[in-house]
Amino acid sequence: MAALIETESVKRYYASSSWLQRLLLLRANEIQAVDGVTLRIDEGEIVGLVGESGCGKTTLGWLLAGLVQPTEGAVRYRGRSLASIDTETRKKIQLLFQYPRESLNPRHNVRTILSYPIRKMGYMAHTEITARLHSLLDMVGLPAHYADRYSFQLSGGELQRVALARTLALEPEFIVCDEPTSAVDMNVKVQILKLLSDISREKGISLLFISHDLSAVRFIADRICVMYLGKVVEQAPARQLFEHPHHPYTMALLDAIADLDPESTRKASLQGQPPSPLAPPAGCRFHPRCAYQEQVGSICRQRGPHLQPLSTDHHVRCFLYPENGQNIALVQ
Amino acid sequence: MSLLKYIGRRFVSAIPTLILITFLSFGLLYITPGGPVEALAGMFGTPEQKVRIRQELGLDDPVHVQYLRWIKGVFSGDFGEMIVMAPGTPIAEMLRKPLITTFWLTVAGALVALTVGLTIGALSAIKPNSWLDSLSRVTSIATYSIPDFWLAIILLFVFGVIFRYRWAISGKIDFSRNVVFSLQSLILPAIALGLAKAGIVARITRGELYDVQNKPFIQFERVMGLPNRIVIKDMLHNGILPIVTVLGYTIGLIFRGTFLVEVVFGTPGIGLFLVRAAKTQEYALLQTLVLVIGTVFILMNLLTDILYGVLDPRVRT
Amino acid sequence: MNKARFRILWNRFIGDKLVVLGGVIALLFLVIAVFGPQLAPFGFAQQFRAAAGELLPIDVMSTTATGERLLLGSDSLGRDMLSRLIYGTRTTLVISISSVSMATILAIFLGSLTGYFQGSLFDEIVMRLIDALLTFPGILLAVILVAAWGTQGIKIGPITTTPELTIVFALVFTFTPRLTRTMRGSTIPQAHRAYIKAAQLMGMPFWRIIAFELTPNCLTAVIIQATTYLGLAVFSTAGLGFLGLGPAEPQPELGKILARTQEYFLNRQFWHIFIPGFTISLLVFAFSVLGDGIRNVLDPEFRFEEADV
Amino acid sequence: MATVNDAGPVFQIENLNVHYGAGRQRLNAVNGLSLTIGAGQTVAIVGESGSGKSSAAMALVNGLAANGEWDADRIVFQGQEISRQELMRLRGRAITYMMQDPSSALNPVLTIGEQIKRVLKYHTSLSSAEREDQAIELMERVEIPDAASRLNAYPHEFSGGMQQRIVLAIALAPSPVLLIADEPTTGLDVTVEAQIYALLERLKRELTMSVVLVAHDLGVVATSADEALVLYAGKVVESGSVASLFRRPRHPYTLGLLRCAHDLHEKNVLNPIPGRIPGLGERPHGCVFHPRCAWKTDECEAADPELIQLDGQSVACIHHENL
Repeated sequence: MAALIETESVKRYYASSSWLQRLLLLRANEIQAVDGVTLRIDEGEIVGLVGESGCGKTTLGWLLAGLVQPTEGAVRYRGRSLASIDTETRKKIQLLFQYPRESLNPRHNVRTILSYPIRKMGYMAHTEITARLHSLLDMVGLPAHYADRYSFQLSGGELQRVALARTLALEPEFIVCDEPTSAVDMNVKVQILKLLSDISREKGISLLFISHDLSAVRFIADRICVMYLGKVVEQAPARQLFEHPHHPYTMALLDAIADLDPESTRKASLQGQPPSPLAPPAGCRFHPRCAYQEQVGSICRQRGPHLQPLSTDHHVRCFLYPENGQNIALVQ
Repeated sequence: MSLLKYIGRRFVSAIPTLILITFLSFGLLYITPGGPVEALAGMFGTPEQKVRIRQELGLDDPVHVQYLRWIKGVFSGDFGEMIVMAPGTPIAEMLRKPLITTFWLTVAGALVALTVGLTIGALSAIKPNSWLDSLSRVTSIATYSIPDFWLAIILLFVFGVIFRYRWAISGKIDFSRNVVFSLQSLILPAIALGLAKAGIVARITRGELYDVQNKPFIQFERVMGLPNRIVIKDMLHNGILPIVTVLGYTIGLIFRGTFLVEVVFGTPGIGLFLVRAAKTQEYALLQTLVLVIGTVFILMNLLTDILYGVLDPRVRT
Repeated sequence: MNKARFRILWNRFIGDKLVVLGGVIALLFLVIAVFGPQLAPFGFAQQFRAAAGELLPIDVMSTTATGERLLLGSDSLGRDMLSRLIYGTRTTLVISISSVSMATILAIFLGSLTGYFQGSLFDEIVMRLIDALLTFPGILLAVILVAAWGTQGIKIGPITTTPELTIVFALVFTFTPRLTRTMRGSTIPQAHRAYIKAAQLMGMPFWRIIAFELTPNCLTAVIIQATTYLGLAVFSTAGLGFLGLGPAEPQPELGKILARTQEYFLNRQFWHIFIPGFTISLLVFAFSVLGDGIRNVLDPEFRFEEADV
Repeated sequence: MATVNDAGPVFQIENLNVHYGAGRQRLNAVNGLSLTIGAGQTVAIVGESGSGKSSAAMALVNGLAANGEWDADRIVFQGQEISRQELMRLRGRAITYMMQDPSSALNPVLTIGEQIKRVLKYHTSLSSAEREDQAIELMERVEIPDAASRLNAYPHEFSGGMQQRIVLAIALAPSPVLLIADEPTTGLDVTVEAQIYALLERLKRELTMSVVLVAHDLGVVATSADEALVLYAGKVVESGSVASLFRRPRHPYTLGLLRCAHDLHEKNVLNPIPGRIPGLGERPHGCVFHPRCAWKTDECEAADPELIQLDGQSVACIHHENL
């Protein structure tokens, strides 16, 4: 399958000091939000991106959507750099925001919100626009009379549906879903997830599904990417990642999921907080919180590991798996 | 970040504004139709006279040379000399006493505005929607609507003309010479200035204190069973923070009011001085006033910022 | 804005008796200002004499030598107080409203641009300038400007300034910085909201984003502030008039009328002192209550949206 | 996991009602909630947002907003029936509350040390020096690193997870018998959430304390609670031990919620409950859940079903046998 969108060791740093500070102190204090990520999303594929807050997953999503420009590296869409792409093609890349209420203009009703993108796609006659509007609302499971509602008259789930309809109006090929279910209840979350996955399969739209909620990602994604402090630490097909996690961080994340079985207890195997991205730890960025650090030894503190292929589609960034693929500490 | 570092940073950030103020007050010369030449030569000055005056004042030099000369003077305390009102007198000397007078007027007015405003505001915040709250709303809007100079006229009329109290007639304020007389002179202007602005302070105080009651951390303190007086103390501490930011604004309004109130009472402060200077087009004096008042206001904003930093650890970062 | 929402806001507005009162008074003053020449019983410069023939101010409700009844008496030059008040209100209101509306339009323009392009060079320059202007009490600049221009009037392009125009200019100059800062302040958080990002992603041009998406959501604060500034503008106009820097004689202006009141001290004509000041107060009261009302109507909008989910 | 308890319930409240506003604008947030907690037990109040779960928890410590009112038929604390006033005296001492959003629950202008020591000052008889030591001990107990040196730090200098630990330290300071934790991990990462719940579990055991846990996440309820009350639109639709509730839900709503969660875990086809929870003013007549229920009959619209006692479970549904 052909790659739809891909990044090549893309980096995005944010300056944390003001222009005045920089002028006076000449000190560049940078947050390495995304630090060299290579990611490829195929046509029709759903990729999940997980990690704790502050790990850079939203920034990566925004980089892919073209909302922020990379400090280094490139984002390519169908082989062309995103920086030099024409506006027509750029519309094919859309983003679904975390807080749907934020993403809809409170002054406009649903009709106005959807009309602009519909017109952009060349529908001009009034009847055409209305027909397209109704078909879009139908697509996201909303009745036609919702066209006259304002955002304050909609619930969280309905807002996210309208936001989705707006992106669909532009007939996108790729949608970045930036934690679209983090602000809603379980039942609504399931409704949205179902809708997203149905529409993606039906229309062949690729998704990057960003979330800290592993159960949601497991449901929707074909392939999962785990990020820690700006770097991808593990990448594998969804089922494989859940059944055979290799990176200590992934294992800890999986442990943290609350099981539905009342007999089981939940493990908090990951201690402490992620370190500040202003001053990431030397060596492997995960080593201060890593349970295997003792076993692997001082190398973790000295240099950062590379993202190694374990098999064709499973990559991991950890010294537990040196070049020859042999695990040092784990008996598998 | 430590408090000291925060204060230092605030000082540094005030410098660009200060530089702009000097540009502004220096530029005053150029926005006027005739400038000082017209003022000096008057309507009947011959063109030759005017040319001579221009040369004497150095107005033919390039702008930056004039600016640097002026700013050098400012740093050595030389603001130029009076031309029309009292020819030859150094401006610095002329300005000292009016500045002190206006300073005391502003302080007294601010004291009245803050005590009255904070009290009314706090009382109505404690019992929202009570009769006290409604009363305070009406009175604060009413006091806000009354122009301070009119209040001054009425006070003067009632106490000075009808009752003929001697202290109603305000005069020179000089605490180094006559403390009792100075204090007496302050009474009516302070009431006129302060009362008119107490309404604003009361409204803001009420709004902020009312909002803070519903903050989660206040709720937390309540449900943790902390005594009421502690909770109220915390409410005041947090509610006062936004009030501090409007403190500077309120004092600015009161200062603005002194211009007019001084005219009513004939108090020899900056306001009276300014109006006379403006009418006689005393440019160097106007320039100096803009510079001095601008600087004072920058310092005052700085002070409010610092006070805010002391009260709220969050802004120090 | 849809009908239901408008109805809710309207009901909230008329639910507050004080605000309705303010609105009615403001409307009344507007009528007086517009139809002033028709409403005033006499001209503003027409002089009358008291019955005994001397030019002392005529008391309230008394009759002149030529038999006219002056409802509010006359000023120290024998001119009808009521007519002067009506014309004066007109002058004051025209200056106040035009200066505030000009400042507001300017501020909306500058504020939304600087807010949207926050951190750009354009923003830095405008904001530094505004910071400098903000450190002054507005009236200082006004006094200086009026003093410098007012006496002669200067030519700016095709216009020769009159004292009134100078006051308007000075007020615009002092109000614009504050209003711009407010507008910028309410624009910045909106500009970072997701719906703006979504519009950018849809390929909407920036001017359209600012004009149709951003600005309508940022107007609340600036409109509220502008309404309260109407009161402040009345204060400043009257204050300048009071200092003798208002429109030239015999043009009446509320502050100028008030400035004469000290001449009535000797005769203890309380009404002469009371009425002009009261007119100013009423005007400012109407505007500030109206501002308060608009704040109550528009501000809880956000909460009301949240509550209706 | 469930602690055996012979001493009778630590806390019991019967028929709790919470309403906001008055007269025509009166809105009922909680209707007839009854709750019994044994020593060392965790009872969860589960529901979607808008179900009234936070109102119920807040009522227990009289922390409702100014326009909120509550009443209850009977309150029992450690075997003794107590009045409302007596309950008020217990709050902050024997009953403490852990606020939902840690970022706004701490006073921003006071150091965390002051905030902990203050509670100790008013609710214990410790001396000033002892309070200092106790504050450090509490911070160590909630696993804040470098406790002693961070006593003088301000809340904004901590991350969300750490702030929640501080809130917990404050709530634990008076050594409560009952801790009410209102969604203690809102807005926190899963990893931090797991840490907080593990900590809560450990401290509960160490301090022999009972916990009322307000939550919307069934996973959290399954792993952390002994008993649960499922709240829908202000009414308890089902309650019982977590083990039996999760094994055999008897109310269509509980069943729907659980099925959602299970589907997500097993990656099956998703079956969300259609529609949304009714708002405070728009609650339907009869059974509150009937507009969204697949088992709905005419009787459901007619009358509000009573809570029926079954073995180890209570359910408010006339069709519970058909499920």
